[in-house]
Amino acid sequence: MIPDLSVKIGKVKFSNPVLVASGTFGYGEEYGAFFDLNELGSIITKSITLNPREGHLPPRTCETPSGMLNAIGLANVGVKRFIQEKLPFLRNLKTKVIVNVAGSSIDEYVEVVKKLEGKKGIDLLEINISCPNVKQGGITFGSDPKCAYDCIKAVRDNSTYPIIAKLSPNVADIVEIALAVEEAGADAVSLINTLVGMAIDLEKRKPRLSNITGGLSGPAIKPVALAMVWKTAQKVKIPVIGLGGIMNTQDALEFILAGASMIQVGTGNFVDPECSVKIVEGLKEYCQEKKLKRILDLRGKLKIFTAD
Amino acid sequence: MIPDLSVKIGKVKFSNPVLVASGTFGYGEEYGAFFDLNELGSIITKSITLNPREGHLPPRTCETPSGMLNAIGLANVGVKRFIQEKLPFLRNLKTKVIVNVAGSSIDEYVEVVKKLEGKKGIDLLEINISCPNVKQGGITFGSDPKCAYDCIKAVRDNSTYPIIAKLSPNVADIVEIALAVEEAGADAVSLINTLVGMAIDLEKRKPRLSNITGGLSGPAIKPVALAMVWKTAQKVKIPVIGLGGIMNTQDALEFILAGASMIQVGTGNFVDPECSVKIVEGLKEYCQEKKLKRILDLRGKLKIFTAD
Amino acid sequence: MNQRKEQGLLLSVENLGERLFRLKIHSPSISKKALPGNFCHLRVNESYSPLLRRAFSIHQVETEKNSFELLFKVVGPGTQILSEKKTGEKIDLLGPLGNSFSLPAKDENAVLLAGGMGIAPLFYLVSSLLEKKFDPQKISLFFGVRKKDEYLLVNDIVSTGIRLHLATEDGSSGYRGMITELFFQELRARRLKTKRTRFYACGPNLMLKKVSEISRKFKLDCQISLESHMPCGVGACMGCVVNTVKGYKRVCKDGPVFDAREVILD
Amino acid sequence: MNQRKEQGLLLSVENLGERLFRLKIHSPSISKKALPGNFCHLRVNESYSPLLRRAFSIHQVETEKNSFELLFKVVGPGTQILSEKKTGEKIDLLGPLGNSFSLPAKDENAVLLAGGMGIAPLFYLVSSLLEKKFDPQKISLFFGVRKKDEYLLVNDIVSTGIRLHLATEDGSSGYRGMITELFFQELRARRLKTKRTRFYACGPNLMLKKVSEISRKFKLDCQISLESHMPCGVGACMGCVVNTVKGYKRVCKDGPVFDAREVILD
Ligand SMILES: Cc1cc2nc3c(=O)[nH]c(=O)nc-3n(C[C@H](O)[C@H](O)[C@H](O)COP(=O)(O)OP(=O)(O)OC[C@H]3O[C@@H](n4cnc5c(N)ncnc54)[C@H](O)[C@@H]3O)c2cc1C
Ligand SMILES: Cc1cc2nc3c(=O)[nH]c(=O)nc-3n(C[C@H](O)[C@H](O)[C@H](O)COP(=O)(O)OP(=O)(O)OC[C@H]3O[C@@H](n4cnc5c(N)ncnc54)[C@H](O)[C@@H]3O)c2cc1C
Ligand SMILES: Cc1cc2nc3c(=O)[nH]c(=O)nc-3n(C[C@H](O)[C@H](O)[C@H](O)COP(=O)(O)O)c2cc1C
Ligand SMILES: Cc1cc2nc3c(=O)[nH]c(=O)nc-3n(C[C@H](O)[C@H](O)[C@H](O)COP(=O)(O)O)c2cc1C
Ligand code: FES
Ligand code: FES
Repeated sequence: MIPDLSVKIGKVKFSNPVLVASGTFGYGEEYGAFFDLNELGSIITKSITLNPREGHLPPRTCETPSGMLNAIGLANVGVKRFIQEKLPFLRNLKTKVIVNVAGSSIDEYVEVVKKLEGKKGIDLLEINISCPNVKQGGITFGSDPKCAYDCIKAVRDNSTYPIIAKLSPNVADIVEIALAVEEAGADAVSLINTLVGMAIDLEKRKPRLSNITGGLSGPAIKPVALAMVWKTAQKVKIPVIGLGGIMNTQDALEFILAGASMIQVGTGNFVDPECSVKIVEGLKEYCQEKKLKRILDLRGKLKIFTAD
Repeated sequence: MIPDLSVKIGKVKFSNPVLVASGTFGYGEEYGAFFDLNELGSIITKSITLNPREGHLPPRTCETPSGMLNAIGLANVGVKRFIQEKLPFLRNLKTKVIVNVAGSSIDEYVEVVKKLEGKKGIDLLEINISCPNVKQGGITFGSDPKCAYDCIKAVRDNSTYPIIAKLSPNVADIVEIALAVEEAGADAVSLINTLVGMAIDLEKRKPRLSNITGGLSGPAIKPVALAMVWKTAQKVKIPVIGLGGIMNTQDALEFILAGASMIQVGTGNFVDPECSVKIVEGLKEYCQEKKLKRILDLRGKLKIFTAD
Repeated sequence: MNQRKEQGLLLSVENLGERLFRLKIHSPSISKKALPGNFCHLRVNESYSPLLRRAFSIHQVETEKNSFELLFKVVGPGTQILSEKKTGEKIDLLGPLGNSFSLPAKDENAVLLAGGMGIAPLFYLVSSLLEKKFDPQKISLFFGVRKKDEYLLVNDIVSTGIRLHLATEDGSSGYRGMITELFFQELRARRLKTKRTRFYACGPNLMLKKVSEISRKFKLDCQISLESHMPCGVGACMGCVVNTVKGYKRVCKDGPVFDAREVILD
Repeated sequence: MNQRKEQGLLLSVENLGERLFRLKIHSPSISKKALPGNFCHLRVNESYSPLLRRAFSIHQVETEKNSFELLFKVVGPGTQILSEKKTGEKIDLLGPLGNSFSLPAKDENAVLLAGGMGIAPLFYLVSSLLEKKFDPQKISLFFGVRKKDEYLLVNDIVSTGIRLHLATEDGSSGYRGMITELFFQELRARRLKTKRTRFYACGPNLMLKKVSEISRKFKLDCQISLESHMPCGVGACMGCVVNTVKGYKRVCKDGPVFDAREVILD
């Protein structure tokens, strides 16, 4: 029996729930050398902004215990060159393509989204309202329910693609934000983006990142991500996409148990380029071993009230 | 030359800036078998509540990548037995004693604080407005500037001890809370308490903690703590006490560079019972090696604008 | 007890069977003070994975040689790393920690129940008793494992001359079934004296729960050694508690040895 | 280039001096495809400390034996763990990655500048040239270290017959001072041809910054191999960029070899 790994968001059907997280997989090309990209549920692009961005000064990353910090600064080719130079490659894949969109004003989000509208090869949009590395930008949208609502509503009104709102963990109550974007018409939420963090070079008495602070990702943040996914999945009706420190099939299954319909692999790609496909394979094997017809049968099946 | 490690909070002078974090050092007795407690800047007690608390059902802790989760549930003997049974031991120490106070309403904080007032052997209070494991309680005070203000103000009005407000990292903007408690009369802020997190036992399909979620501590959260200390220290005038993943002298020095006047060792005590005293020693050696007269000369000396 | 930290020196690492290892460690302070039931809390390496210490019962002590032994099973990353240690390496130890078994008087009997790795502290109890010239015929050990290749130290046990009852879950050797079933049968058939007899048990939680029930039912004077996740190991964090009729107790400090009739396991 | 992942087999671990190690690794795919300047990205263990891969230049290749070598210095936890590996262990490798040095034509000269561990990729460049029957007398190597016991492979280098210029910062052997100073003197004194000569450099950032300035000044056709923190190593994360006259470039994918006149180091 081949288990059913498929998942739907809006009207889009994915062959499996394994995605690769924005900013960790470029525009897809690089990892094509390691495995057949069509085996993934979907590829999510680096965040695309209206204009090309050079990004922050190096050093942009450093390692921390079981994690890493990044302050890339949304370096990307801009929406125009994305459509011209990157989309053709993605269009030729059989896997779904999710374009991640970022901006520093609602207008900018809307402009990017309008430019992406109707372009062949795009299946969904992921709206990054949570990047901790853009100063006047994303962070505000992500930490205030009203702003989050406005941003997603504006995007919703200007796009026919299904929309995933990507949420920031740097908030007191992520559920509040999730409910706001659901209300605004998001078809799914993805969480979490990185936690704001910092590292210091004692020898030089300087921050390790030129941007001083950056975003923390990797196994270190998995407990935080799991808690947020669990809380959110109990409150929203739309699918929850879980990410944060997923490195293997076990981690992915834990997120699904906590209520995630899909999962994303971010930092895990760096540690093992084949991490995401191995998880696709691993989920299949798990379903077979546990005689699950569909992976979604496991979703939210965390036992809370039993004695042992 | 013996470097000056002393630090003052309010009128209290500490012989050095190394404290042990609430909840990780019991009421001091246990670690006395490992070293002379008088070598510490101060001991901070487990959070004391009005009534004794049994705490949460086990399992109460689990390990995560470079960190751990705990949901002890503020198990403590209550303020009355604390004064009767625990304070006599602490009173006989030469080191300063900070009593950490928790409650689930402002009234409860005030009642505890009143009971502690004028008791010999207490030098300061640390007000825990941030425990993520108490449901209707702490978390609210810690994540709303108005509540944080009210709570600290009420404590301030009912106590003559210097007050440290212990802040929660589970907020969108910790600086806002720090400013509110400074305004309310806190003599210092300590940050961070634990991040809300969760772990799942895939085999059993159950949360690893009976309380489902718990607080994440240890090296995994150090980048988050450093960022918050750095941001807060730039905005408040009162001393900032930094903690979160401090395991050795290097870590402690990084917090001081980021702006902390003092540091606390929490999870580090578990990994090495001598962690805190080793840091006292390490700070001394560092000052000697770098020819620093006073450890506080290093505070906030992070170089931000230099080219290399 | 003046607890201390010590750098132990690894004298030997033996693989005793599938995933089963025995370490001999040079540690004057632990070997001098350790009593049966005590444990040590050790750091398997200097990295943060794993971060916390791991607890192991004192399994054997050679006071003259300033050394003691641990017996353990590889169940996760910590024990895996420990099993890969080499003779001559240092090990960061806290111990001896916790309380210890209260010993039988000379004219009493001792009945021990070990499930799997539960043999670790009970073996030390046996050898301590024998060293104190306790009559081996007054000691009975019930030892249960899942299948016969999981038996450990049987030769050593037999050569002590104590009474031995073996059980395997799959029946591949000795009684077929849980060791607690065999024990229960013996009790019911009154083949075991319960008066002036001290009972001791160590093993998986499920087994100890059974032992605890039986002890209440038959009013046995029974001590059980518990396990728990132990962040600090010294009584400071309240992380390792077990429920008892007297409220939550710290396994690391109030235990690991508890009166079987008092703990409430689930 | 079809990048691939491979489990390499460690054939030998040699300690070449204080904190200096050489690994020989069996890896058909890397040894078949690696060009001078390429690097591999490897995972030092399966744990999360350290979490990320570490990059090392290909230092030598024995195609017939399907093996290649790395040369490295222990500077932190990753290289520490690597140095403790034992023959027969597996190593999780990505590679060969990055671009490679563009080689001189037969009638050109090659001048190489190595600072410390910068010798690693340049040694492979030398042996590749010699294998292609490049005249050793047309190759000059400027090799600088801090003090003479940091010299590496000098015998191997001398036996190739190439021209060798040595410098130590403390003057304990060869020229006293930075290798770039010696190089600059030779250039200024016109003892080095700059026409029809290809220059190559690898070493610490400060040295490469100097080389870059000199290259601009003397209009040298100079390639330098850079280092950077590399989360992905394959061009996907934009984490490893270096500033150039053409904007930020990825060291892992657009490099690690760059035109010295184009990079802007600070
Ligand atoms: C007082 C005491 C004495 C012990 N004596 C022995 C002994 O003599 N021999 C022996 O083999 N084991 C003993 N244990 C159990 C031993 O501590 C665990 O097997 C070990 O900590 C597992 O570590 P790990 O990293 O290999 O596995 P982990 O990755 O931590 O976990 C593997 C499994 O073991 C469980 N586990 C983790 N820590 C503990 C713990 N402290 N107690 C119980 N289960 C745990 C986990 O929940 C998990 O299911 C003792 C435990 C205690 C508390
Ligand atoms: C393309 C490339 C080729 C390299 N080739 C070699 C080689 O042939 N031989 C060799 O000895 N080293 C080489 N390096 C450097 C090597 O990658 C680092 O020494 C190694 O990653 C340090 O890891 P660590 O865990 O031991 O130290 P860490 O704890 O990571 O760091 C120790 C110090 O090294 C620095 N560092 C960490 N990672 C890097 C990195 N990727 N590049 C530069 N500095 C770093 C840190 O900032 C810190 O100061 C190369 C690096 C790159 C990018
Ligand atoms: C190097 C790097 C770059 C990232 N860039 C983006 C980005 O452009 N847009 C975005 O929404 N998230 C970005 N992220 C966040 C990841 O998509 C993901 O939310 C986060 O890393 C947590 O997942 P992980 O722990 O699996 O990495 C980036 C993360 C990393 C490590
Ligand atoms: C087991 C445990 C119990 C704790 N109990 C308390 C508590 O009672 N009151 C409190 O303010 N903080 C408590 N904390 C939080 C710590 O004081 C500290 O803020 C946190 O662990 C971060 O520091 P660390 O990473 O050094 O452990 C507890 C932490 C742990 C690990
Ligand atoms: S492990 Fe901390 S109290 Fe027992
Ligand atoms: S390391 Fe990721 S782009 Fe170079």
